[in-house]
Amino acid sequence: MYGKGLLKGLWITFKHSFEKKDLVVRYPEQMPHLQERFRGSLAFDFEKCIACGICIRNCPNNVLSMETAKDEDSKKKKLMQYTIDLQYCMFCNLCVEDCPTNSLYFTHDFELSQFHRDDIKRVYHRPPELDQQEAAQKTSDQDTQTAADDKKEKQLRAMINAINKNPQKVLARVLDGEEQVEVLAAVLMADEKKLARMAEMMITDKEKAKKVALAFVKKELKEREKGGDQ
Amino acid sequence: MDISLADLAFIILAGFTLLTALGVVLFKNIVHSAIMLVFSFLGVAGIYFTMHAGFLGLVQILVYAGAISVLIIFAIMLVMNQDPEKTNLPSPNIPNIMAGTYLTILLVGALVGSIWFTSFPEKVAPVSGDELGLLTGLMLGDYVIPLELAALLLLVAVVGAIILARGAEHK
Amino acid sequence: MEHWFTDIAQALVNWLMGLGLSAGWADFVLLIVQWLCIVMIVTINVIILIWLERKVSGFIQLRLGPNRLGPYGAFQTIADAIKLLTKEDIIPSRTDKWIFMTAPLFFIVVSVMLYAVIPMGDGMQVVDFNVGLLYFISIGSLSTICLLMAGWGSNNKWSMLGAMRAVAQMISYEIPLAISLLGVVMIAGSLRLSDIVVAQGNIWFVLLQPIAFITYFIAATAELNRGPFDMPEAEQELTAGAYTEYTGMRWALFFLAEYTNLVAVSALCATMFFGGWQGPGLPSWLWIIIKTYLIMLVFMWMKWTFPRIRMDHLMSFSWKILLPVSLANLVLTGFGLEFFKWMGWW
Amino acid sequence: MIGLTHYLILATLLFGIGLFGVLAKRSAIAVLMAVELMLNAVNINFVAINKYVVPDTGVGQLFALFVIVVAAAEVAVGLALIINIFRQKKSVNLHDFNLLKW
Repeated sequence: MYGKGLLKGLWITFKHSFEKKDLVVRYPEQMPHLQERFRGSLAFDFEKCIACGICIRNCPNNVLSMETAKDEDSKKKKLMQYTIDLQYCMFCNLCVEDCPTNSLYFTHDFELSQFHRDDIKRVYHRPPELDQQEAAQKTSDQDTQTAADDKKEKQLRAMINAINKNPQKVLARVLDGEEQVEVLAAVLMADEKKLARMAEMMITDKEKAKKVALAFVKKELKEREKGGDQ
Repeated sequence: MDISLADLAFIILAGFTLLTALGVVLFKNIVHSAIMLVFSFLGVAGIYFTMHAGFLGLVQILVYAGAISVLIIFAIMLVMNQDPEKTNLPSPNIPNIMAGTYLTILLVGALVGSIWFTSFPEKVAPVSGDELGLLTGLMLGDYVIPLELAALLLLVAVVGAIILARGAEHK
Repeated sequence: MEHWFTDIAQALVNWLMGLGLSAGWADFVLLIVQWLCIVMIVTINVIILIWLERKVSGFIQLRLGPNRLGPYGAFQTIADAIKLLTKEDIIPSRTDKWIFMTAPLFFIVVSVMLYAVIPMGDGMQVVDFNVGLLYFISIGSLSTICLLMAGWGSNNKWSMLGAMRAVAQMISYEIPLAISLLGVVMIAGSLRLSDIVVAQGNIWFVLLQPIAFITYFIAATAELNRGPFDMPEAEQELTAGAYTEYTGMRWALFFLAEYTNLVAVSALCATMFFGGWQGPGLPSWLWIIIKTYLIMLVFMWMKWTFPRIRMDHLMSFSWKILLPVSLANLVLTGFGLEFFKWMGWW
Repeated sequence: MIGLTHYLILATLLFGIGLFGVLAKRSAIAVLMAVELMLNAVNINFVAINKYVVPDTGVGQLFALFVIVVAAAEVAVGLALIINIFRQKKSVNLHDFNLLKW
């Protein structure tokens, strides 16, 4: 029949107009459900920033800028002020992606309109407590670090000595087969660097040491076979 | 002088009609002229209303103001290929204009004079109010053949206009 | 309840005659008062209608529509109106100034003039014209000129295209519109709208003239540049047709006139096909308001359901389908009437 | 008091304006419009004389109606002719329409 489709369309819209309208979020009263990776506004964590400037170089719209000063004693760049001019931001995520310390991130705050243009700009000044904190940390840091370094050094030397003295016994901790242990010992004796590395690994990470040791053994055995053939 | 409402309506409508008609002739932009023509037609329709010819006035609005003037404006827009401010200039040779003016003044003067000094055999209208019935009686009675001929004329004119406006197809 | 408004009018005329005015001048003053009333009705109606249109479109599209200002967003249109009134009236520099500026005024005047003959209740007609229907059609045909003026005056190709389309469409659809109404006129035997209403005392003409009703409805939709026939405005391709260059109050006047036309055409539809102000129980002026609003809801329903029709389809639909159908309906009505008279049923 | 004389004078003036337009205009469409004005003047005469001289018949109004019909036909054909000539001459100036003048 002519016009059947028209009636069908009318019936569909008629039905729709009496359906429950729960697709709509009544926004100011009812906040919308935002997805986890939603890019609302760009925020900055001053404490994490190392003033590397990757974000500024990455930004296509020159949204970001910072002011740095040289620290007298450590000759390190020190961040004084960080500015996000959000009106030019296109939320491309390039700064956030490349920040090595995750000091830039997107928040879910999407209500960005302001009455004045200057209010759109976000300026982060160096918080004074950061300087104090840093000064305090510097002194305590140096102490703990030197102590830790000393301890590590001692352990390493002790391990190398132990391997030198009694390779069979010490290396059995890493490898199982007697033959393999013998091969490994031979390799390590021949190369001082490999020995040091092995020792360090045995202190810090035994699993890794095992893998590396196996690799060493395999390589050595192969070379030996080749030599035998010749 | 005592002016009744009907007289006032006639004076206003007549002035309006004549002014807009002058606008049709005197404006330099032909689109303005055409729009003035619409208002002139409306004024004439108003004149018909003052003469209790309601049906005719409405036909005037429907046919003249609603259709013919739209046709004219459409045609104007189709043939517009220059500055609109120069589309409705007076004729380029002065004798034409002079002749036109003299002839018009002579004719109008003679006619107005003769009308003014003639006494017409006026009759007081019988207040029937059924001018529509009168018209339909004539249309479908004594004048049915002219009516059908007019319809035929319209048909022929429409077909002819379409053929003319489409132009001969090149084969 | 029934005779509130007629009583008020009679009282006004009596008071004016008491002041010493002649009957003609008193009627003239009454005419002006009625005209002011019509303007007020139109304005209030438009405010309601815009809200209703947005609500209906929202509901059809599974949205809520305006819901901020006032209960169910009812005051939204008032806020919009205030915004439009206070906006700057921009007149582009290379327009045809006078035509550009006066086009919306003529449009609104023409639309308001339509109301003069619509019977808005028992005896509530500004002018009970003996050719009322012809008046409605001929005044309605004037709005094409206003659109053409707007399109030409804007000096903008989109406006011009929109105006050309509007005029082509309105002139083509005027013919089936008038011819479909003629069927009703033949049955009622009069062009006077109050006679047509009275003739529907026993049966509504929509039942006697269903084909005429359908053709009238379609042609009226096209005549109003609404719904699936809104090619002249076609926001997606012509931005807004003839209204593109208009801002602020002038644009609002166009909008006002469009909705005014919508109300007038719906009221005429109610008068011609649905018994006008006749109805049981309620006062007559309430009945015509109810009928008019129901018809307007159908107009809105159609507008938000159907996609826009292509221009050439639109024109060929008018000339190749609507016009023959309405003519056939006219012939059928004539034969039917003669048949009824011959059988002695009329 | 407005009577037949006033209507006839109005019609005469309107006719005169139309005549001036026909004689003194350059554009063919302008001439057509002026002709329309003249036809309107004639119609006013028809209706006025009908009303004041033979008020018991409607013949004058009927003839005005016929004039309107003929005018509609005339405009349609005339404009079609003008558009057709415009296609070939790229002008609506009457002085360019001199094909038949030898």
